[in-house]
Amino acid sequence: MNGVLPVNLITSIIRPHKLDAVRQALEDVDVNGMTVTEVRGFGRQKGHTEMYRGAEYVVDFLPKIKLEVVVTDDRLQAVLDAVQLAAHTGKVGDGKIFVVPIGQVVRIRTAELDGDAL
Amino acid sequence: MNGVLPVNLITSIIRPHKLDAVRQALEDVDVNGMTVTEVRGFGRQKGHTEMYRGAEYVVDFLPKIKLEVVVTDDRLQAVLDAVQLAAHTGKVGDGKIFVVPIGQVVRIRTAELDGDAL
Amino acid sequence: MNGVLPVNLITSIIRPHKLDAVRQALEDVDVNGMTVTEVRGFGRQKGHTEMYRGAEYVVDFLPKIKLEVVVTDDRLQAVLDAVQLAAHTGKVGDGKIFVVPIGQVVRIRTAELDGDAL
Amino acid sequence: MAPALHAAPLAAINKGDVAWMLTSTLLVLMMSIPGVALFYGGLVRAKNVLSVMMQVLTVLALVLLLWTAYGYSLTFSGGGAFIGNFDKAFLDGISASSQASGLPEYLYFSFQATFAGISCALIVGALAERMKFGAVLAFTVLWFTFAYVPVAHMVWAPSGWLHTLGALDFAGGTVVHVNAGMAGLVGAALLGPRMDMGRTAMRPHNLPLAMVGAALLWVGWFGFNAGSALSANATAALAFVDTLLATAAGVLAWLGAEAVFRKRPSMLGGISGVIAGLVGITPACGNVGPLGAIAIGALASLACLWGVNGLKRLLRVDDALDAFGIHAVGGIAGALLTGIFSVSALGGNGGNGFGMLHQFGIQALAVVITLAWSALVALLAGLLVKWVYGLRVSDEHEREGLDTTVHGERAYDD
Amino acid sequence: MAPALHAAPLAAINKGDVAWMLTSTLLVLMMSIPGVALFYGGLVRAKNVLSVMMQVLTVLALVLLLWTAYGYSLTFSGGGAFIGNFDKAFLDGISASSQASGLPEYLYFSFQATFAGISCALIVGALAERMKFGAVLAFTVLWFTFAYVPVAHMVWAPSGWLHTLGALDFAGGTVVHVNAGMAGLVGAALLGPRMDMGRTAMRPHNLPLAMVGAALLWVGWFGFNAGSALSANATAALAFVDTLLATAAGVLAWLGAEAVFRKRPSMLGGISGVIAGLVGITPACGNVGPLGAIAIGALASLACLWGVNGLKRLLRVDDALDAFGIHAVGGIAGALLTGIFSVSALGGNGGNGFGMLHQFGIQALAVVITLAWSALVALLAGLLVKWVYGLRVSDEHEREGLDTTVHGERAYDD
Amino acid sequence: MAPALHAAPLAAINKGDVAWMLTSTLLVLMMSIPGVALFYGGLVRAKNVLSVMMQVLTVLALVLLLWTAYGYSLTFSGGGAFIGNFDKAFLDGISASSQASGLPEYLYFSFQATFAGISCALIVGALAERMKFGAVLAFTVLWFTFAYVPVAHMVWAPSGWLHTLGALDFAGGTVVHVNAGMAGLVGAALLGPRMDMGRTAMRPHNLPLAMVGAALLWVGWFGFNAGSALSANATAALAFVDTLLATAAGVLAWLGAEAVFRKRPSMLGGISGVIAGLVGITPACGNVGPLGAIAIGALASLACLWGVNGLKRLLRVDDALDAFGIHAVGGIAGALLTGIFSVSALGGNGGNGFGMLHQFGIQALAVVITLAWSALVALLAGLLVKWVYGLRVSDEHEREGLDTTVHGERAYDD
Ligand SMILES: Nc1ncnc2c1ncn2[C@@H]1O[C@H](COP(=O)(O)OP(=O)(O)O)[C@@H](O)[C@H]1O
Ligand SMILES: Nc1ncnc2c1ncn2[C@@H]1O[C@H](COP(=O)(O)OP(=O)(O)O)[C@@H](O)[C@H]1O
Ligand SMILES: Nc1ncnc2c1ncn2[C@@H]1O[C@H](COP(=O)(O)OP(=O)(O)O)[C@@H](O)[C@H]1O
Repeated sequence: MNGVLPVNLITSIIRPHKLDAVRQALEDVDVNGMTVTEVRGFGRQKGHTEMYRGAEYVVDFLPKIKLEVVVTDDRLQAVLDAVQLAAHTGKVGDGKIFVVPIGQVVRIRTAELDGDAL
Repeated sequence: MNGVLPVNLITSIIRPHKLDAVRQALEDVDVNGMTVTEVRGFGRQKGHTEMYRGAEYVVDFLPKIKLEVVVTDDRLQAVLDAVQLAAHTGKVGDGKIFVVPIGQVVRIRTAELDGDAL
Repeated sequence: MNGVLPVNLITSIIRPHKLDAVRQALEDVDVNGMTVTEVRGFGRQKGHTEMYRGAEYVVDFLPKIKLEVVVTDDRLQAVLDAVQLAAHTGKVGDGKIFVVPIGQVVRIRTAELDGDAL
Repeated sequence: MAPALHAAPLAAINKGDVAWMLTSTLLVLMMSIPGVALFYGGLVRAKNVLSVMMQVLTVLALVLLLWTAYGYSLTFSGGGAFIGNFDKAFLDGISASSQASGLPEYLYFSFQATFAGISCALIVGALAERMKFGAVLAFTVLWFTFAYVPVAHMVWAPSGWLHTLGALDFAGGTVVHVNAGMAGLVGAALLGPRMDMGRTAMRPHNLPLAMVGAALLWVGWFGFNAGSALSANATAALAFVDTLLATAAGVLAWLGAEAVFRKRPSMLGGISGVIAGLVGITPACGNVGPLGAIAIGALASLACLWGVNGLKRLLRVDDALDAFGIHAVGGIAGALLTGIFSVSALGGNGGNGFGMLHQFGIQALAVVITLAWSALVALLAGLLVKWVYGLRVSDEHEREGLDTTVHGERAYDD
Repeated sequence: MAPALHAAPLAAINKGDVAWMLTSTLLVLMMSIPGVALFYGGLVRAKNVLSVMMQVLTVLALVLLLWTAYGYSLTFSGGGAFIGNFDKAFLDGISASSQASGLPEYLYFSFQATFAGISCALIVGALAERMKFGAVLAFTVLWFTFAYVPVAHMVWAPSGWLHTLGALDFAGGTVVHVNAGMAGLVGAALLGPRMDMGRTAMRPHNLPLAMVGAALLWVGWFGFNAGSALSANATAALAFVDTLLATAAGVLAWLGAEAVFRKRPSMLGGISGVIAGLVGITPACGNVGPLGAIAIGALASLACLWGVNGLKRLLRVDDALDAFGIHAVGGIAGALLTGIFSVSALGGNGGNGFGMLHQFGIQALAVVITLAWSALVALLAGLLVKWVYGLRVSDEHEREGLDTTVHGERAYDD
Repeated sequence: MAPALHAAPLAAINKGDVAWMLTSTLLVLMMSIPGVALFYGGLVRAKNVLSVMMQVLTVLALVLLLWTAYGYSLTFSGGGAFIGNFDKAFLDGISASSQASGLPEYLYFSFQATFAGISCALIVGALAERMKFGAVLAFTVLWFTFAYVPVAHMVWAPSGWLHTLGALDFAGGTVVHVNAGMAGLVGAALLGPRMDMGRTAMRPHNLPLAMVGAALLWVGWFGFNAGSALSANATAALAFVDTLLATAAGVLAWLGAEAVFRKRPSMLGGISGVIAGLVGITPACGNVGPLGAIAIGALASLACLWGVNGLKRLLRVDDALDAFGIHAVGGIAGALLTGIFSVSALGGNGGNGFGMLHQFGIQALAVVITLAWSALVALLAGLLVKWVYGLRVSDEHEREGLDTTVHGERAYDD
């Protein structure tokens, strides 16, 4: 039972084509639950240009994937390392990871709380 | 005025077809504002198989709904209970609820702050 | 180096057609990174009615944009003001801004941390 | 549709007729796929689009083969009042040089085959989003055999009962639309409503797709209507102009009513008007003049507008895509109005001996017979399938959608 | 298009001609729906797709009925130089046995009706994404009555002024494309630009949809062009091959230019080349040879490429979907080039007496007259509608999109 | 397809034939665009849909012009066994009054042009999602010139080697489908597999689009098959009914096999069955009877089901959209089965002297020659293009998708 450990929400913004690799890396550190959202990112990385009937312009947002994983404190660093490694290409636009401490977790199916809910 | 009470962001990952029920339950506890995102969930629940020209495989992500509600501390438990009950089916894949304390809230229309902004 | 300053996640729910204005306002206060998600909002603002073969009903969710920006403490207020001003129309449905303190930030490309990662 | 005449098999065939009938046949095929498949596919929710398209395609393929096996023969061979015989089962005795109704018989056979196909495909709309795939097929096969074939024989075969009574149904308003619409209604009633009915909005997931379907139905319907002249002649031209104008009137009538009563004319309304106008003019298009066609198109459209609103609320059956509300109601309106506008004073070609009241009575009779026959067959067929195999998918499958659960695939992906 | 001859109403009609013209008529209908509806629908933003499809469908339906009421008669009945008479209003005096141009008159009427329909539907592209639905209808009705009908009469009626001058416009480059494109430009200028113009990208929301629209336009255009021979004869075959090859050349010219100047040939470019090639060959397709057709297709395509780029920047009008930039510019190019490539030395069938310079002058005159007439009518019609009813939806409606605000529905749902 | 006869240029042309062949030609065009474009476009991932549509459109346009320049002449002019001559290059000597095979030669030319176009367009499916745009064009041009043209000449020209041997290929099963499928396989092997092959699922991004494509292919295929009679006659009617029924059988066979082996019959399976049935009946449709057609459709469908499963796993080539697995396999099955079901005992029109074994041998020979010739040309062409220009886009472009990186636009937007 790790219901007493503090819990964290790890939000990673990554390149879409890295999703599979990151998921694999997370499974390797025994994290099997996660939630994924399609987002658009603005940042240093610049998009391609598109043309439509004479109008040419730079697409300034880029498709990214937001990956949210909730884990207890003891596994936080392992997850951070796993994501950072797996999502890395070294080129501008690789993305960020944010960690936010969580007050409470509930598993809807069982009403279990916190660490037990994961 | 409840501008002084601490504020929380309640994030629930639920089954898509439960959205209506959860919304109804929230209205019943007088929560009328919420923000909904279509997400994909990975977890214990396994997806269906799909076949395309001989290639058969398991779809490992599942469509889920992320529901974000911001409420003041005094109503936190009521909201948690409402969501947990309404989103419950008892089968694997019902989802999770996360609570994160919020530092500040602004209503854009009026520039009201915190509890008043909700 | 501002790697020591506390970091915040500012989440704004805004009207979709205000995205360009808000982006511009953020650039003006030197914030160049952000992540955008298409969401649906429920709140005081009511949607239009739609009709399909005799069935007429009110669309109760409305398309909104969720804008997430991570900034260090020193620029928090400037960003809040910028978003509030640029996203403002004065009519019901302008949206909200939530601020959540962040524990840790990592830039995937460089493994830089916190304020340096932005 | 002119009855199949086999009298003069050695007469020279006109190649202009053949050219037009080859074209007409493929146009009627196009009405089913992609026409109806698109129309229905666009109107359901995204999780069920493949399932309705599959049902349309598979029902069509099945009926084409059954038409070969016994449908054609039972409809067009032999001189019974209610049903034909098996002489031409499996196209027995027919060769490339055989003729029927002044055409190569293979062509006449193909043209009629596409009519049988679309009739059965139309029913799918009423049953959408909740029925087992196997049950759709079984139900359709039974209905085809015991309702479509005899009604088509009664109306179109020279010896058919309603034909000899003088019922007018140029291109199949009764045989196809009233017939299929009624079967849909009964099937939907047996199935019960979709699980979220009344609680969540069941919006069309892709109205542009449905619009394209309706547009291709309009285009293809010229094969259906003007093709029913079985010749590239003046009657085909009359049926053509009637089909063109009745549909235009159907669109405007529906949109006009919406503009008046709801302030906002809708795309779904516009394409419903397309179908309503087309269904309405189908029985009449070889008999009424262009102005009569405009009147029929508009009136049938208003009748269908009521069919999918007031009448639907009365019937309390979840006829999901309004197979009854549009095809049966429009078909009935068209059949009755054919009796009226065929009179020469109103621009029809009814001729001197034409009695409006008398004809109206015959038309009404044909409609009632068809409704009753089709309903009875659908009821028995539905009950049988329910008993032997079951009609509905599980709640869980219905909730997740039939595409992934029944067919193992999703319509859309990134 | 050969003029309507009513001389020999009792001559035998060839069924091969009827077969081809029935087919051609439905092909031209298919150009409007789903052709233009898809093409335009795919090019607008997702919030306005239903609105343009609705406009195309409703304008078409309306014009078909107006064509019946007075359009056909004013165009093809009577011997005036500028306009016909009302003798055939509401199809008066026409029956299934009437003939026109060697066809059943109902068929000839229907064929011409679809031309009127598509001409008006094309205008919608220029006005897209901001105009009131009622204003679109009113504007179109006025333009149809006072511009389309007289110009069609002048060019196609045997007694029409431009016809007697000898202007060549086989299938309607001037009557349809130059005419409609000009009306679109004037309408768009009166309306003003879309609110986000220049600030946000107005990308096509669904290019595959637009591609399908363009493809169906190409297919349907054989009805338009080869159908304008009004017979299944050698001229139809000539128009057919010209339409096939000019379009291929139009595609390659546009893509080639994009490849050279922008490095990336685009789908929007490819389908623009399709339309440009088709528009360009329209007036010429019964007169020039296949190699001339290739030249015309390529040149018209390059002209249109300039039309939607350089010229568009010059004009500073938000012709949203380039009705002018493609249809008018391509139509002008085609009309002028017809004067050149009809000469027999270049493979045309101009004959011995054919004077290239002389013909070029006549072609230019027909273009100028059409441009001026259409612009004037569109200006007056637009101002009238603006004054009486207003042209634009509110900013809020425009921002939210016309689909939900004007038609009460959304195109796509889950 | 009947060979091109130029014997009686002054004979009267039947307008019914012309009407049907005009229609058939545009139907075959419709098979390429939008047919194949939609079918292929729906099956790729959303990031590459425009690229395949562009490839189909551009290849088609290019081949239409090359057909004009030399293709038609090398195929149908001159009496060589392996290749024709340049006498009709650039349509030299042909005018509107020229005749070929009882048709205006321009029409005959156009009909054949659309066959060349679709053959080359089919290859695109094997190469999808990873090939440079310029490389696709270059590869196709070389293959068209050195494989399509000679094989078409050998099979269809009266003097062609396989034609004189007596190979039966009514509408082009060998010339079009075996030929193109083989080229696709070789091209795909040279290209190598798509980068994510085997790791991520490459799901169709829009199956309804693919379904519409398949439906329009079915409709258009009547032009291909029944049009290959080159006349609106009894043979056309035979080819028509065969095409109708073989396809229905193809659908049911595929779905039946899926229902038995996988429990879930799929939309992709259904439309694969459509294409398989159509490909299978193509060489046979003028020779076998309707029951033979049903057998061929079902057998070809099962062969293709194996082609895209078992055989595909054996071959280990990423033939992305199964150009080989369906077109070549179905074409081979059809060619061989034609030899069997043409026998009169099985309802074919083989006549008395027809020897089943003998014919089977000839059919097999024609298939082997075509496979070998096409493979050789594709290999040399692919290597040449690879060496001179390169075949594949960069990994980064492939990952991001060809639409934005090669064509500078995205298919879908809000
Ligand atoms: N300050 C920020 N707040 C929120 N999201 C950000 C911020 N900066 C970057 N992002 C997200 O991270 C993605 C990558 O950032 P970018 O600056 O392009 O490259 P890198 O992460 O390599 O420095 C962006 O597309 C955006 O989605
Ligand atoms: N550790 C986690 N972090 C973030 N989201 C999670 C996590 N675990 C589960 N989820 C989300 O909750 C959903 C349901 O979880 P699952 O394990 O399938 O069932 P249950 O919640 O019944 O245990 C998942 O699809 C995923 O979206
Ligand atoms: N309590 C809440 N929790 C989360 N999101 C909310 C909440 N209240 C409102 N929102 C979001 O803000 C949007 C605007 O809110 P609304 O009440 O309509 O207007 P206003 O912000 O002007 O008061 C909503 O559509 C919803 O997305």
